[in-house]
Amino acid sequence: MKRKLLLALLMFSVTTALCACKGGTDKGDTPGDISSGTPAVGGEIVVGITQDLDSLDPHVAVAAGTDEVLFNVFEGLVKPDKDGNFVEAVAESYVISEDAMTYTFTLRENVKFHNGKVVTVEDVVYSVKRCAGLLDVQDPNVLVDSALSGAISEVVATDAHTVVIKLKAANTELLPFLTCAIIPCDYENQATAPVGTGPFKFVSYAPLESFVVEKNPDYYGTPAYLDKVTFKVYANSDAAFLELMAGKVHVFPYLTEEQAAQLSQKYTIEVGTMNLVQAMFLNNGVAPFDDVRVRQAFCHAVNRQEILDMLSGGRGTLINSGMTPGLASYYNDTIAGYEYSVEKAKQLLADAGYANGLEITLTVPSNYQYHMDTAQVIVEQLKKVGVTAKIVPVEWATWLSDVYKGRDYQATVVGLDFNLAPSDVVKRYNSTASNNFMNYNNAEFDATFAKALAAVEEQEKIAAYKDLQKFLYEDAASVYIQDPALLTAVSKELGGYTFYPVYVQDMALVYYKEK
Amino acid sequence: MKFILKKIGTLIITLVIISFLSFLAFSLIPGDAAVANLGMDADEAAVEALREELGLNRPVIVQYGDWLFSALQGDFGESTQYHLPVSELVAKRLPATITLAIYSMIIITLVSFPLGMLGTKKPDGAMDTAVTVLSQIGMAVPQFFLGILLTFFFGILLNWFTVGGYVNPQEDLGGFLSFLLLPAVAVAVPKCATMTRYIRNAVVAQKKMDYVRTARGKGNSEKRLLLNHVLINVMMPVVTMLAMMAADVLAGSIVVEQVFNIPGLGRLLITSISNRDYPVVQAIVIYIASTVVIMNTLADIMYQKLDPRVR
Amino acid sequence: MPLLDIKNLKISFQVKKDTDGFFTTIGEQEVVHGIDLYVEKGQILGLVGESGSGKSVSSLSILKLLPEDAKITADKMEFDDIELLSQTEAQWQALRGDRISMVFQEPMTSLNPVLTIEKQVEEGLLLHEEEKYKDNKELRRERVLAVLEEAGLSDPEELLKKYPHQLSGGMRQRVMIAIAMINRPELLIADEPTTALDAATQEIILDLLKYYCETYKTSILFISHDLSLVARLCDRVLVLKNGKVVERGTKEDIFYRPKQEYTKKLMAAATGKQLAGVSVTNAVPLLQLKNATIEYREKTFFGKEKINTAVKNVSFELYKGEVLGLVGESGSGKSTISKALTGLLPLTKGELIRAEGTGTPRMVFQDPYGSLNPAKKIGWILEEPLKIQGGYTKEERKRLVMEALKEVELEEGHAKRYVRELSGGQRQRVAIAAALIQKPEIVILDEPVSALDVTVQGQILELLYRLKEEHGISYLFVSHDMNVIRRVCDRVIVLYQGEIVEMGTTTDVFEHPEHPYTKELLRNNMAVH
Amino acid sequence: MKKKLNYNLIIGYAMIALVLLMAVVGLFYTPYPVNEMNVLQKNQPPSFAHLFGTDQFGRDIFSRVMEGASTSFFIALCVVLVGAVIGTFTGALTAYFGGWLDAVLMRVNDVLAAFPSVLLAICFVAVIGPGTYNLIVALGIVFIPSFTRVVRSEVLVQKELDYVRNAKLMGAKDMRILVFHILPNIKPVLKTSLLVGFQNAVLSEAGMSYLGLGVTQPDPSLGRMLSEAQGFLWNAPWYALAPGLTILALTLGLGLVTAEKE
Repeated sequence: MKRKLLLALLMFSVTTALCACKGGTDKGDTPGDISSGTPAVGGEIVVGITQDLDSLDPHVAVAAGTDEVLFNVFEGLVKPDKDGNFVEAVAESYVISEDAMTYTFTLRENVKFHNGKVVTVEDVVYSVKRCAGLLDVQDPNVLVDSALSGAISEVVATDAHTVVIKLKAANTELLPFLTCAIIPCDYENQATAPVGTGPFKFVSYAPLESFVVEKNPDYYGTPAYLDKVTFKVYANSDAAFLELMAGKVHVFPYLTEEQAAQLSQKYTIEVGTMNLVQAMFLNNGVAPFDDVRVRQAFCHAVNRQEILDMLSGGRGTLINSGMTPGLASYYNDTIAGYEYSVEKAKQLLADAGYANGLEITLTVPSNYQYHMDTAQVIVEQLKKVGVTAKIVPVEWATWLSDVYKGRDYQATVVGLDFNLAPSDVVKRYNSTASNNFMNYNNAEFDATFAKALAAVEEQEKIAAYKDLQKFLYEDAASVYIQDPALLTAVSKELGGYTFYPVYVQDMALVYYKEK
Repeated sequence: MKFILKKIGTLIITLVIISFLSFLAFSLIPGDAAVANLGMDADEAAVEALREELGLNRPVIVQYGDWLFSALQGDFGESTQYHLPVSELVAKRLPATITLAIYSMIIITLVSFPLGMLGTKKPDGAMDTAVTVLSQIGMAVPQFFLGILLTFFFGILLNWFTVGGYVNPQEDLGGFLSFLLLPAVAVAVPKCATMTRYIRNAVVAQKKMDYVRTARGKGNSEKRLLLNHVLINVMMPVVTMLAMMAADVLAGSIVVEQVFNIPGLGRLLITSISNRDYPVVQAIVIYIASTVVIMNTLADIMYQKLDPRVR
Repeated sequence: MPLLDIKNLKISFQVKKDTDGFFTTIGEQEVVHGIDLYVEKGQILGLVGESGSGKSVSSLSILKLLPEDAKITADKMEFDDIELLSQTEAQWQALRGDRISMVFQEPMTSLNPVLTIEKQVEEGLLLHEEEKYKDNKELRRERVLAVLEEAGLSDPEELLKKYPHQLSGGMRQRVMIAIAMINRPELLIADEPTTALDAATQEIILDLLKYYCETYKTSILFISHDLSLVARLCDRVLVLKNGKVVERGTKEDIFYRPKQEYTKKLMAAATGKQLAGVSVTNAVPLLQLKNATIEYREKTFFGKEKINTAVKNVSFELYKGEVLGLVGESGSGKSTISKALTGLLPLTKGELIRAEGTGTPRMVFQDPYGSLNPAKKIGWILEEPLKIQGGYTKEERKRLVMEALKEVELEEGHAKRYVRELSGGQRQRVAIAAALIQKPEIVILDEPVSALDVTVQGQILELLYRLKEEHGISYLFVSHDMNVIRRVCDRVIVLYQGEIVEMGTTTDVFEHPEHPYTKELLRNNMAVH
Repeated sequence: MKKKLNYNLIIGYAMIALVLLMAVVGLFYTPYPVNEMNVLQKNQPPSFAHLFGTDQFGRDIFSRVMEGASTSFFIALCVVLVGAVIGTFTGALTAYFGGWLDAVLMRVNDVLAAFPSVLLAICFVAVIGPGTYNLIVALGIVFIPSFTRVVRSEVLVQKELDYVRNAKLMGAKDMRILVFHILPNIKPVLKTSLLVGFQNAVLSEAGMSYLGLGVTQPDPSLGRMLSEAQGFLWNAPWYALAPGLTILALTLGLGLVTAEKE
């Protein structure tokens, strides 16, 4: 899987996306399992998506919305399961060496691509190298995963079933990145007729209309129940909502609170979380946010619960630092968070010399309606502590160049997604990280992060990551808000819909209930 | 014949100018497709490589020359967003938009003629006033608001059609056509109103002409007068106006496609603008521009053919 | 028993007036106040009057061709014993074009521009004798060709497929007459049928009407503002003024023994009192045009040049204090010459010499409405030349404006009015005042009275004469109207197709015309005498 | 003499006045702060407290419509002014002086004028990006051709009239003739064009904002409000009605007045 900032929906959409669950749901222990009916084999369904696929080539695709769909067609050496573990997929087993310098994968026998060709070690080497940018002739469209390209020194096939990946430095967290799709090495039409190894195979794609897949009968694992799944592209959740009302869509994952309320007659509303760190990110490098007291004041001034109440009917998981509960054991649940307090905020501002108020600019990507809405709520809340915030809506490309790359901003509201590796969540806070757009700078943090990365011992790693979260909280690196709720409508005829801690729609588990 | 050749000559020059200007405009925009394409953490070298591949580093005029050369062969480049040939993307969108446009034109023609003539028997009479007020409302209502109202009444209150339930014409032609009816109404109403008003005014004006008095003096009945004398005179400017209206109808469908969630050219245009998918935007702009210019030329030629006075 | 007998005809219209935007005031205005008239079989009745006299409205009422808001009442309105006013619409339709027909003033607009001549001529047959003609194309065509030929159109076959705009004005009017006559109506109403035509064509149309009257005993109601035409054609004449009959009688009665003041005035205006007479000798010319040729160049799309010679090798002089007439039909080059004299148009060849101390000539145009800025008040319009000239204080300018108004017999209050609030005669007075305010030596009068009613014409001509006498101005008087020219000009130049064909003192030209074109012009215009 | 009320004109002016009143008052006073949110008052139907109800954030729709109306007025006014001033300028000059510049400008102008305004504006915004001021620039440019065309054709007619010839004879300079003699005479035509242009500008602004290419959040705009409201059509139809009817009242009022003035 690749990293990307959540590129969720098209410009009119009401919510952003990315999913995760793990404790984020209302249903407790078995969050994804709606089941209760007996699975029937066969049938066709329509799944609504609000972001069109940006490419059918899994190594070229950037958008989270694309991975969400292609998950059904492609698999890596390993793939994530619903609990956030990495289970063997194309690989039958793997071994990580003691020094964490080599990963050895043994391939599963007779795994077939959708075009009938058996998966060979050449395919695996080609695929991993392509993702890591190690091919001699590299297609410039391929998004090279820096986590792989930075870590891998060599990918070799030692025999017909074994692939060895050698690293430049010790790294125990590479597995989440080896979910990158295994594709045939000699196949050239990946962008138009993708071929993978997943439980569904590609049928057709009409840009801005639909992406259709059908059951892969030769799948090595548990075969899918459904015969055919149509991912239908909607301009926005409003458009999809109208068709949901008409009963034309079976599964749709990005409902607004109001929409969900109206659909409850016809659909089961599944609640997950987006596995996303939504925050008002502050530029620690410029005034007034170079003063920790101002940052803390803002943390006190923002009423996070009200944001939840306003935008998602109270649903969503509040977060107190830069990590979400989806990361399980690495998540530091002992941090209490800044309480909502107008007085404290005012006091802190006064201490910092802003007793008479303060004016700031919030640069927000206008295509993310959910973040725009959040920003609007925040602006109103800040008024109460004497802060006048002005929203400057910018286009996504401008946001990327000015805010993310140029770091020319005061504050912004977005959601950041990440791979299931804990390092992926926090490494941007490293003072030297190229994507440290908050300009966060804490030497102690840097040292602890280095320690966490190098740690081979799990407990040591966990402790280090928990400390890192604490630094972010204490320094009030940003105003962390929530991991937003993900409301999904699932037809009452269906069972097996499952939330993943990553952004996927796994259709292999979905079935029609036996009548 | 010479006239037609001259018109076609001007048409080609105009198209070249339009395409160059739009090409130039899009090349001036900061923030290019390479950055948008590779996402937030892509490294500089990769962006540079992609830029190189997309040919974004060459002088505009060279890029334009290249583009024009391929465009003439029907190749409008590749969408930076979908990595598909632009012509293919556009071709897929065309049926919905064209059907919508034709539908609207039919509605405009069918409704505006009778409605326009309805009140002219007694100008400023009750019927005339009713038609005038109706057409004023029609001209004033924004197409998207009308679309929303239609959605609300027919889709939600009466449940006569599935809101947002666009059907692919290949799957179900009947469903496709019946779904497009309401959007077509939304596109057509303002133009219909303009047309009705135009026809009404033209008929009233023509009826005051001397030749009408002559025709009446010959013993023509009011009906014959209207059909044999007035209408043919009103027809000529109206037909040309209808041809020119095609452009407005296209513009209207861009907005209405958004309202009714129709995967047509308009939605592709709006989406591509937000994705900074310039090859697509470029192609659509030029496509629409060509349609507009061609329709206008056609209108000119038609007028030339129809009206004996300028023949 | 007259064919048409009308007693006490009254016609009124609804008038809408936008008083203050939110209210529309609707009132009724009577324009015809009880007219009696009758037409005997085979007789031609002339209806004479100036604009607003109600002559056209009355004639249109006979066929009920007035707008819907017109209210027509009459004690009696009988056509061949049919009471017209009680007819149903269908009965009217049966009468129109079959038993009563009409010919209108402007043949271009009165013909349907987009239908062929054949379609328009044959329509009368289809409307009134449908059974006979509907399925018989040959018969229909035969009739159409015959009626066109009878109307004096030499090559009727050729005409059938043509459209009105492809014909000349005279041909169109003949087609109109053919349309009117195709069903041999008993009554033909001709509403100013020759006004839009040039002198030569007028004559032919009159002859044609006479021919129909004599051949088919068609009664004709002939409406005109031009007494000379009526005199030549009609048996009996009705003089109308402001919707009332002023005088009625035979042609001889009206022309030789007019009883009413108004009729006499009309006659006087038509014949004209001599205003010229200052003989100019040995004076230095104020203005000299030597061998002037003027060409218009048009560039076509492909860069070819089209040259149009409007004036060819013209020379003349204008002396101090004289009135020089410039006569010719439209297209003869009159306007081109007057534009050239003012410097608005350059000479292609030749020269224009002005005597020392002579300024640019000023102009008075035919249509005072177009020549005076409609968006400005009279005071502003008169003041403007002084402002441009400069050198006056505001008070001086105001004083000069007031003087100028007085000079042209207008009141000071007129300075605060807009052009549209004045009558035609008053407008032309303002135009004259504007031309004279800078005290020019030369004034070019371009058809200054053509747009005015005859009685007003006389007043303006007298004003011009007085001003000339008082200020010693020279006029170049451009006109197509020989009557007017004769009244006011000392010398006359006759232009034909851009060339001078005759030049001399007024007496010489009028008494002893040499060029055939001049003779033709005189014959058509002077018929009354 | 009977007096008849001109209902069209009265109703037209009344509608414009109503919206104008809302817009002007909205500049100084709104019943609630425009952006004030209230969790407890989300999606309320119209009531005495909230005349037009509330939106998904519990904001008072009436207040937002007032503010949106002033935005619409402001933008439309600017757009029409930009179009009219530049259009009159180029139209009058090219028509009066003619020559090759006239030929070239008119060619360009004809092409531009043939395009529906929303379409052209979309193209411009695609290049310069959305936002209130960009929208004014884009629509302003788009509105130039129509004014140029009207003014040009009118000046072409006027300059052939005798009063202009008369002025030339008096020795008036070209610019004086253009400004003091001709321009006052195209005022009536210009007035109607301004009214028609204003109506078009209101419609275009609303359309662009609806498409998300116009006024950007969080500034309230009637068009944007409608696009937001569309998602609540099922449970809060009044949300769409309020801004929609406000636009309609304004455009219809303008249309009625224009029709009467023509």
